[in-house]
Parts: sequence; C-alpha cells; structure tokens
Amino acid sequence: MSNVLRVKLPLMIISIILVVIFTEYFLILPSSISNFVSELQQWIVILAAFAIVLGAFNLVKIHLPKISKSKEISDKFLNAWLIAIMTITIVIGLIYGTTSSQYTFIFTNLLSPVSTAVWSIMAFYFCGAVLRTFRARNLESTVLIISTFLVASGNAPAITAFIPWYENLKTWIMNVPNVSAMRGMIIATGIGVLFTGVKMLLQVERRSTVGAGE
Amino acid sequence: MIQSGKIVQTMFLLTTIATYYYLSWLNKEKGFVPKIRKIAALDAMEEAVGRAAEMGRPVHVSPGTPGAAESIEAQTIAGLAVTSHVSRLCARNGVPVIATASRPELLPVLQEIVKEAYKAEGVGEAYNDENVRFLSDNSNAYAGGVQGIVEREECAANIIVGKLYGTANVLFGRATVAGKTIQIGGTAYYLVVPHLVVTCDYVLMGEEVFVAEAYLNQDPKQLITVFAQDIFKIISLGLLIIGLLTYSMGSNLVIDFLNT
Amino acid sequence: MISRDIGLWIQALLILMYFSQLYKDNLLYRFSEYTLIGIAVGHGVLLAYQNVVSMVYIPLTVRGEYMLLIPIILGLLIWTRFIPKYSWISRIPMSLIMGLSTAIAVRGAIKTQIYEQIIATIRLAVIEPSTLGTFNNIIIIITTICTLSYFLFLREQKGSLGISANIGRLTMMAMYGNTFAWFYMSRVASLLAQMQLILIQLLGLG
Amino acid sequence: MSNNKENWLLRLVHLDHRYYYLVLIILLVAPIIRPIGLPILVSDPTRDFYNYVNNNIQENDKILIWGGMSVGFWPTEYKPGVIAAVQHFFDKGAKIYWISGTTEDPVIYDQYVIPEIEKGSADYGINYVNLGYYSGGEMAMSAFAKDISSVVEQDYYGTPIDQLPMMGEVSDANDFEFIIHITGSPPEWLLRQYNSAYGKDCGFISISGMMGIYLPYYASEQMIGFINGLRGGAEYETLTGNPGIGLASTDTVSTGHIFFSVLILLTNVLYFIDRRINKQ
Repeated sequence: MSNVLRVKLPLMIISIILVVIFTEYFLILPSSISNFVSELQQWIVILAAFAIVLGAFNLVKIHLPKISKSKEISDKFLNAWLIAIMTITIVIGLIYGTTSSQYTFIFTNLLSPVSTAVWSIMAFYFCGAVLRTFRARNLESTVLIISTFLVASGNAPAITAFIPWYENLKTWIMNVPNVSAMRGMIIATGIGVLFTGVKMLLQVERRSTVGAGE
Repeated sequence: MIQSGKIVQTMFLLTTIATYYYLSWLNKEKGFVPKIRKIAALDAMEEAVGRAAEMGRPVHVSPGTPGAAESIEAQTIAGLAVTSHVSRLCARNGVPVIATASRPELLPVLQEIVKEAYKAEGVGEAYNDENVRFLSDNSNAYAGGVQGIVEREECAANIIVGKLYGTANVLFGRATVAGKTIQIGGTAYYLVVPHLVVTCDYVLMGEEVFVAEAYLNQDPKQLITVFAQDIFKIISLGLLIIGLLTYSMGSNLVIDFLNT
Repeated sequence: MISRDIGLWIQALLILMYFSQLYKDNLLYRFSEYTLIGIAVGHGVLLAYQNVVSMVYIPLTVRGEYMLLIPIILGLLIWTRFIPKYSWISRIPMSLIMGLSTAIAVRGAIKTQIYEQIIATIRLAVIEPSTLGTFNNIIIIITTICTLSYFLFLREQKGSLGISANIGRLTMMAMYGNTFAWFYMSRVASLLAQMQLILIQLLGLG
Repeated sequence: MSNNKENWLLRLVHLDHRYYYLVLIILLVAPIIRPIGLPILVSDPTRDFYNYVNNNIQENDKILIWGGMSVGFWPTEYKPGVIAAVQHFFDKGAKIYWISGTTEDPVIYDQYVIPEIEKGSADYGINYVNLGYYSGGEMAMSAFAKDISSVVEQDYYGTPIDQLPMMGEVSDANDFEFIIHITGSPPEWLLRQYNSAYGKDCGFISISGMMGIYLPYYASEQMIGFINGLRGGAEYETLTGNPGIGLASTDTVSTGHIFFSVLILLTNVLYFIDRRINKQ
C-alpha cells in the first residue's frame, strides 16, 4: 500500500494532468471542461507560491546548525547574520508592507547593490578567462575566438563610429551562423521537451519525482 | 473534433507517444536495443586512461559543480555516470583515480560509485578512501582545489562532465598552459561551452551529455528515448527539405500542412 | 561635491565589500554575499505570501469559495518535505506542479520550437533582390540542416553525415563565440552601472 | 624577434591577473566622467519594436507587460530599454497592464519605473495598473491568458480589481493589442502561451546575454522585435529622441570592449610565439 502512495500515485497524477491539459488545448470541448482547467491552473499557481517558501526552509536547515557547529567566531556570526537579515526582511515587509519607505530602503540599499555586483564582477573573470585560456589551439577554438573577437569589437562604438563597414561583420555573424546554429538546437531541444512529456505520460520517467523526499 | 490549426500538431504529439510506446514494447517483447554511434569524448577517455597507465600518473574526475538544490539534477546524474565509467577504466588499468566533490552531499555518492567500480573490476581491495575528496562548496575554492590537484599530482587526464558555471575556465585553465594533460569536459549550459572549447581536447556539448549517459549506462529506457528523438529529428529534416523544394517551386505545401 | 545620502554610502560600501574577493577571499566579501542571499530569500517568501493572500483572501472571505481551501492544504503539504518521516507526502502536490508545468511547455513546444523554426527556414528558399541576401539565405539553410544533423546519434558520423556534422559543429562554434561576446557586454554594462554609482552619484565627479 | 622581446611579452601574459583588472577599471573611469556620446547604429529588432508601437498603438489600446526583471540587471540592462519603451507607451496613450513573474519585479515597477515616467493625464487604475507578483512562471502566464479573473483578485496595493475601471475592460489574452515580456531568460514562455496559443503580437525587453537566443525567434517573425539590454535601450532612446542613461553609457562600453578584444589578440599572438619557439 505505501509503495502505491509513495511512487505510483505521484506518477499517476502527472499522467492525468498531462492528458487533461492536452485534450483541453487540442480538442474542441464544452466550456465546462475549459473552466475546470482554469480552476486547476489557478490552484497550481497557489501551490507554486508555497513551493517558494521551501527555499527559506532549505536555507535555515543548512545554515542554522552551522551557527552552533562551526568553530571560528566569524562563521558563527555570518550564519547568524544570514538568518537574521532574512527574518528582518520578512518582518519589516509584513509590518510596513513592501511599498513602505522602510522596505524600499532595504531593497534599494542592501539587496540591489550586491545583486548587480554578482554580475559586474564577472567582467573581470571574463577578462581573466580570455587571458588564460582563449588560445586558437584547433580549428574549432579558432572559429570561436574569431567570432568572439568580431562581435566584441563590433560592439565598441569607438571602432564602428570610425569604420562604418566594420559592424557588418558582427551583424553577419549574429544573423547567419548564430541563427542557423540556434535553429538546429531549438528544434533538437523542442523534440527533447516533447519526449520529456511523453516519458512522463507513459510513466517511464522515474527520476523526476523520486528526487523529492527520497 | 480537433481545433482548427492544431490538427497536425495533435497528430505529431500522438505519433511521438505511439512511437515511444511501440519501441518500448519492441524492447520488452523482442529485446530490441538501439545502438548509439561512437562518441569521440567517450573513446578519448579510454585513450586517456591508457596513456595514464603508461605514464604511471593519476586521473582526476568530477561530476561538475552543481548548486545547492541541484545535486539530483539531470546533468549531475549524467556526470556521475561518466565518473563511474572512468573509475572502472582506471581500476581495470591499475591507474589511481582522484574523484572530487563540490557539494558535501555528493561525497558519499562518489565514494559509493568508485568503490563499486573497483569491485566490478575485481580489484575491490585496491580502492582507498583518500582518493575521493570533498574540496569545498564555494565554487571558486573548489576550482582552485581541482587546479592544485591536477598540477601537484601531475594528472594525465582531467575529466569533468556535469553542471558547470563560470568557474569552468579555472577548472581546466592551468593544464592548457602545461599542455601534457588530456582534458575532457561536458555541460549542457550553452554559456559555459565556450570555456570548455578553448581549454579541453574533447567536449560534450548540450544534448551529447545526456546521450553519453545513455551510451554508458546502456539503460534501455534512455536508449529508446535517444532512438525515438532521432526519428523525429529525421522527420523534421524531411519536412524541412521537402518544404524547401516545394517552396522554391512556388507552392506553400508544407507550410500550409504544418499550419492546419 | 560628495553626496550626503546615507543609502548611497551603504550601497557603495557593500559593492566594495563584494569586490574585495578579487584581491582574496575574506570575511567582508562573505558578509555581503550572505546579506544578498538572506534578503533575496526573505523577499521571495514575502512576495509568495502576498501572492497567496491576494489570490485567496477575497474569494474566501467575501465570496465564500471554500473550494480554495484545497490548494491551500495541498500547499501546506509541500512543506512536509522537511519532516524526514513524512517527506514523501510532499511528492503529491509537487507532482501537480510538475505535471502542469511540463504539460503547458510540451503543448506549446510543437509549434513554437519545431514548426515555426522549420517554416522560417523554408521561407528562406527564395531569390532575394540583393545577392548577399540570397547568399546568406543559402548559408542559413545549409547550416541549419547541418546543425540538426550533428544531433543525430544512431548513425556513425562518416561520409556525408560526417561532413554535415562537422559543418554543423563549426557553425555552433560561431554561435558560441557570438553568445560569449554578448554575455561579456552584459557583465561590462553591470560593472559600468556600479562605477557610475560610485564615481558620479556618490563622489560627484561626473 | 630577439629573445628578450619574447620573454617581455611572455611575462606580460603571465602577469598577475589583478593588474589587468586594474587596467579595466581605469579604462572605464575616463569615459564615465567625460562621456563623449558617439553615434550608434540602430539594429533591426529595436527598430521593428519602435515602428510597431509608433504605427499600431493608438489611444486606449491595451498593452500587457509580463515583468520578469531581477534587480541585479536593473541599473544598465533593463533601465534604458524599459524607461524608454514605457514612456513611449504613455505618450501613445496606451493602457498598461503590468503583472510580475519574478518576486523583485513589482517593487522595481513601483519604485523605479513609475516615478521616472512623465505620465501626463494618465492616472492609476484607469491608464496603468500594477497587478503584483504571481508565482509559477509559465503556468501563471497560461492561467492569466485563459481567464484573468481566475488569477487576479486584487492589485499590488491590495485594492480589489472591481474598483479598478481598466480591469473591467479585459477578460483574457484576446483583449490585449501587444504583449511584452521583460526578462533575462529565453523567450519560449511568452511565445508558447501567447503567440502560439492565441496568435498575439509579442515583444521582448531582454538582457544583452540573450541576444543569440532571441535572434532566431525574431528572424522567424514569431516576435515583433526586442530591445536588447543596454545597447537596445540606447538605440530606442535615439529613436524616441530623448537621450538618457543608455546613450551616455554606450561609449564607456567601448573602452571595455576594446580592452577585451586586445586581450584576445594579445594571448593569441603570445601563443603563436610560444609555439614557434618550441618548434625550433
């Protein structure tokens, strides 16, 4: 009995939902079924919101024990600070609301600078990667490096403003090889997505639900 | 019955379901197992381990750098299949294998895989736990750790297939300068592939990572998926070529067909 | 002149803390990283809570639609994932999410990712007014077919399939180079914004 | 090439990378303080987006905006394009229905976008609305497209939608003229749920990194056009004729890209010198 509940039921639910959504999308059906599907989709949007809270549970589950377990003071403080700032954000958001000036202060002055820093620091690592590894060792890396060079230098207005024809090289790479290579991969990925659905429909895909709560 | 403009789409979906069902029936009843073509990167692994045996140097292998919740993600599982394959090759040729984990929860899984590989090759006692190491869950620190291992222990091969991010160029970076290590990398995330192309000798790109997993596991379900997907890639190519011919002669045959 | 806005000073401080990892990994960098992780997750939980309240409060209290209690209960069941003994229960609501998200992706993928791309390539089989246009169309048609042929795994890449697979692979190299350069643009633009914040808004040098 | 010249170049590449990071910072400082404002070529996707809005959007046309922004990319990737485009919508007198698919998006719209826009006679609830965050990504998009009232009960500020006049005018995706997704992820979600399913005109405002993925969907005319990150935003500003942060930033991007290109040349020239030495 428990095996049916633990493994068979989730796979069964997935197959049923796939059949319902496909029939509602492809076939002409009475509006009552279409209303039921709207209701179902509304419910699952609510469910998805609950799933986001898992992130907070996961964070607390990983970092709370570290406060007591870790040896150095700095580690204890950092993990305690992580959970503290998370709680402060939630509490201020609940008390004053996310449109309040207090909350905007946290959002603008604490969250946004570091979120952008995560991406801007990559500019340095990109340059480091190019310096250390971007060497034309074989035909493939040569084509890749020439394409990177032409597109990157084509994106510098200081060059293209003075050499008008230069940007055409960049636009050619973007509109011809890039489009055709992406098209091949989009079709291949589309077929891949299709078969993920087929495997779930035929309850072949064991791994997708086994992961949760194993 | 079927909404206008979606008839051919419905037929396409039903044929994918029918094809897969027929193939898995063929497999169960007639024992039909599709055969996948040789994949350059996988043959290179055998060659690399052979070279490592001659030079008497170790081989480093890792299932990539998954994020916190991504340890059970598809690419990491494909990376574990590659790790198991490399461990078996090394056990067979008596080459010491160094497997590193970038997540704490991956360490026991890696230890299990490498131990099984040694046992399957009948040299169970040759397995020792030091060779399976957890370096750090900070991706930069992990990449530095791998770089140190490849250099310090002069690994003959550096094989990392799985979920990779921006640190991929550090994972493979130093060896290209030295140039005596065969590097094999693989990931599905298209932004990271350039890092692998410029540093590795053999690269598994995008879908190839999952096909390599099916090739190594010889698991009938995965092989059938690859076979069925190939059929539909050929169908798409067929539609495309027929469409090109008819369209250049002025008729919208295929375009109207697809839009009915 | 240097600005007095305390907010700007905090932003600049956090940015410099994060950038200190370039010199070497240190406590300040990890403090700024943990601040980001904590607030981002807290904000996510807050907005998720607001989303549930906004979808459920009025129908339940005003219109009395008690059917909405079902998704709420199922949602709470997702949280059993962290109770070791009962974590399998979370698989039931998760399978609802998994099923629906796959279903709406699959039903759309056929037209969006397969048919439309085939039709767009077919439409290129026409003589353009400019010779360069026709030349580009021919190149796109050939390399699209080659790239797709590269992803065929059942026949050895020899003979004609070998040639087309290699052309496909080289086309993908040009695509990867283009994508890599555009991602660098994305990162440099972000670095630019942070330097503008410090140099112009904070220090008033602009 | 005498020997000491080569080891000078060799030392240059194997120099500690942190010196190169310093060079990049210095190269960006000058243009930030004294922007030159060089002209840039307007690309087709941005031009088509602009022409569509300019020619097809009339007074009181309804535009649905699915906001999927993250605050990390706001300062330069989204801000130029979003401010220029949304200002253009307001100038055309269109009704803006903004709904968010990521948690950070409603705050960005509320705190960073609305205050920056000259709204003229438009006021909240009649000409523009902020519907807040809905989880589920593509699922929320498809539920909203099928039946708005099944998803949306109140707006981001908590006012029930029956008190918002403009919400009464829409029931599902067919009531919208133009549908936009502002996102850092690929375009498949919006195309699958609105273009393929309802045949709506779709436009995108995306980040620079996504240029490669958006081009095939633009070439296949599944989307009207797209504004791509900082570069696209600067182009849109030249089209609408009110230069803002986008234009001021493009020439500082020049030095960053020239530096990147020179690095590629440098490391490859060195590589060939190394190979030639080893051959001798």
